[in-house]
Order: sequence, then C-alpha cells, then structure tokens
Amino acid sequence: MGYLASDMTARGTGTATASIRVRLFARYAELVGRTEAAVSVALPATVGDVLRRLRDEVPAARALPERPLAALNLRQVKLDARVEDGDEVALLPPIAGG
Amino acid sequence: MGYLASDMTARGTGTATASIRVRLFARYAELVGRTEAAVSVALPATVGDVLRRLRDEVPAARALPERPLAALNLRQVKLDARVEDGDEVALLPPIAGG
Amino acid sequence: MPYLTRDPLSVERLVAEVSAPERGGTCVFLGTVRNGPEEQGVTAIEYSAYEAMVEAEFGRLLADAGGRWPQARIAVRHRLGTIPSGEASIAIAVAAPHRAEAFEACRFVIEEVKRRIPVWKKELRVDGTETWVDPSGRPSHV
Amino acid sequence: MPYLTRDPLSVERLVAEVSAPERGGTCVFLGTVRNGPEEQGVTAIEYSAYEAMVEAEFGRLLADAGGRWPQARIAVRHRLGTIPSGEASIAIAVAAPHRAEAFEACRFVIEEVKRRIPVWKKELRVDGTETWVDPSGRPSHV
Repeated sequence: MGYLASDMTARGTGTATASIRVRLFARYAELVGRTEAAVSVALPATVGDVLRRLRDEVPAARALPERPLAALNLRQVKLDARVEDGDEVALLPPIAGG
Repeated sequence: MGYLASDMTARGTGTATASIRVRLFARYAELVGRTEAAVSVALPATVGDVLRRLRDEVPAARALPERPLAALNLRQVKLDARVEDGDEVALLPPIAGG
Repeated sequence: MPYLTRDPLSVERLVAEVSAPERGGTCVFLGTVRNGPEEQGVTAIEYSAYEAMVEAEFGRLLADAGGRWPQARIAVRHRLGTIPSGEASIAIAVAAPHRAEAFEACRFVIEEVKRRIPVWKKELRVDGTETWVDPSGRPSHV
Repeated sequence: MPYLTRDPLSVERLVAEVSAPERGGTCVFLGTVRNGPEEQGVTAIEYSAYEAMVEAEFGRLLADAGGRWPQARIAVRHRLGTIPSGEASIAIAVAAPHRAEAFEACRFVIEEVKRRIPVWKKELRVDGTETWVDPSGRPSHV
C-alpha cells in the first residue's frame, strides 16, 4: 500500500532526494553483514521505499524478511510511513527483551 | 448451633471435663485485660462453650464480640468445633496482617 | 520461626532463597507501613501476632500455593514489633519458570495473608494517639 | 541512558527509587536468564539493543503506565551485554498507595517491554552454539 503511489510520484518529480541512515540490529545485522547503511531516496518516499532501495544497493539485504518490523526516528512505524531527509530508519528483528 | 445440644449432654453426663487454654490477642487482650486464661468445660463441649465459660469466669470477657473469630490448636474454626482436654482456643480480632 | 522476624526485611536475601536458573521470572511484593493522605500522621505501626499460629498457617498457605503453582518457589517473611512508616512489614518472593505464575502466586500469597494470617496492627500517631486497625473499616495500609 | 545498564541489577536500589511512606504496596519483577529443561545448556545470553530507541520507548511506556496508574511510581532497568544464566536481565519496581495498582502496573510494564522495547538476545550454550531468540518460536526465557 502506498508504495506504488509514492514510486510514481518519485518518478514524476524526481528532484528532491532524502539521505536516510538505515540501522540494522542483532540477527539482521548478521544477515546483512553490517550495522548501518546510508541510502538516498527520491521524495516523497516511505520506509518501504527505503527498504527497497537498501535491497538494491546492498544485495545481502535481500535476505531480510519481506516486511520487517521498522522504526523511524526511534518510534515503531508501518512501512508506509513517510520519510524526510536526515531521518533514521531501523529494521528490527522480532523483539525479545526482558 | 450445637450449643444447646452440647450443654444438655454436658448436664446429662457431667463427668469428663477438659482444661482449655484460652488465648487473647491485640485488642481483645486489651479489652479483657489479660492475654490468657485457663477454663474448664464439661465434655463434650465446643469452642462456643469455652467462650461462654470464659465470659462467666472473667467478667471483662463480656466485652468481646458475641461471635469472635476463633482458632483451635492453631487453626481457624467455627464456634461449633469440638474441644478436647489440653486444647488451645484463641480468640482473634479481625485479621490485619501484611 | 522461619516466617516471622523482628528485624528489617531484606529483599535481596528473600530473592536469593527462591531464584534458580530454571526459574526465569521472579515477582516480589513488599507491604510497607503507610503514612499518606488517608492516614493521619502515622509514625509507626506496632505489629503483634499469634506467633505459633502464624508459623503453622504460613506453612499451610504455602502448601496451598505449591499445589496451585507446583513449579513456583515461594519465600515470605513477616516482620513484627514497631515498624516505622516507610519500612516493609511483609516481603514475599516468588520465582517460577514463567512470569505469569510468579505474578499470580505472589498476588495469591498476599491476599491470603490478609485473610488468614493472625497478625494485628496498632497505628501510632505523631499526636500520641494509638488505634487498632480494623480492616473491615478504613484500611490503614496497602 | 537511565534505563539501560551493563552492570548487575540491584533490586534494593530500584525499590528505593520508588518507595515512599504514602505508597504502601511495592511490586517488583525480575526477569532472569533461564537455563531450565526447556533450554539446552544455556550458559549466558548476550543482550543487545537499539539503545537510543530503548531509552525513548521506555520513556513513552512509563508515561503510558503513569496515565493509567497516576499514583504509582515506576523504576525499570534493563541490563545489556553477556548475562550469565541465573542473573537478572530486567528489573521493574512499582510502588503505589495500594497493592492492586502496584501488581497491575508492574505486570503491564513487563508485558509492554516484551512487545515494544527493542532488545534482542542470543543464547550462548555450553556446547559453543549460539542462537538468536525469536519469541514467536520457543521462548527462551520467562
């Protein structure tokens, strides 16, 4: 949901881009072989767009689940949440605290 | 309940008697002005009989509630529980532990 | 007299009595002498008990809890004597393999204590007055 | 970083943070690294976290709890790093005027921690194997 729309918008305008810091934790960091990545997306864009861009740029990220738990600026969000330049997106393995 | 029946039995046989140690705690000890008393009752007898005998022998015990919480040999019982020679009956103010 | 003491209660010691690597959840309850807006200047509570019956009844209570939560380990200590407000009068520690059992057994124990453990308290107030607490009236605490 | 630590947890210190004479009931929960029959020789668990989010999320979680139980005071500490089995990874202390609130708020906090605080654990076994714990599968603990 929202992916296609934002893609089309991005293709339509294609000017403003956002630099997003992507963070990976625990098993996801092991799977991808890194704990963070910098990704640029054309705005408007969603967390889902960031995730797809990550998979494009970091092939090991294709091992991540299709729809991982995600956080945007320290808050859990759905994948259709909008990102802005300078945001931090985190991909969270199943939470196992306590 | 049971009071009258046990009284009649006691009057009917009137031979075996039981020495009962009665213990009083907290507000009841203050009301009666003592923490224990020795009471003799004709058998068979109940905790209720012991209580009535206490009121006869220790006038201050008439200030106790009509049907206080009671324990027999360290267990809560109803007033119709049967006593035996050597038993300990305790009269317990409303429990306020914790 | 394993369940009664006149000394301040130690949570750490009680927790140590029940914890073990196979028990992943521990729940502790502390009841402390209260002096809040509902009280009127309670400086301390004097706790007394039918001590022999407290010991016997705690044994039965913990056996009942053990029947319901067989994998739980439970330790409890009730303090007697004059306890200043803010200090604990009872401490209960329950460790169990999973947290639900630990919470439930701990709650069960404190509820049963208030129902069946023969302990009484007299509030001592800053103005010198003293009152026996009757839980059927205004509860003084917890 | 008030909610995270790499040091062993102190229950006494946490209880001291929340207790006060007007709060007569205190409930503590300790989650400890488990090595029981369900585990297979777990010697320790390595805890990691999205630390900045843990701090932010604990702040939100305690604000939620404060909205539900306004008279409760809550302290929580989560330990990170390698924690040997039998030692506590989380400690929660809740003091409230009455015990029902203390129990309910404490239970609420641990349930919410497991739902929303971004912490992960890797079990380290005696045979040298390591496994990320996925709570959607076999729970390793509590």
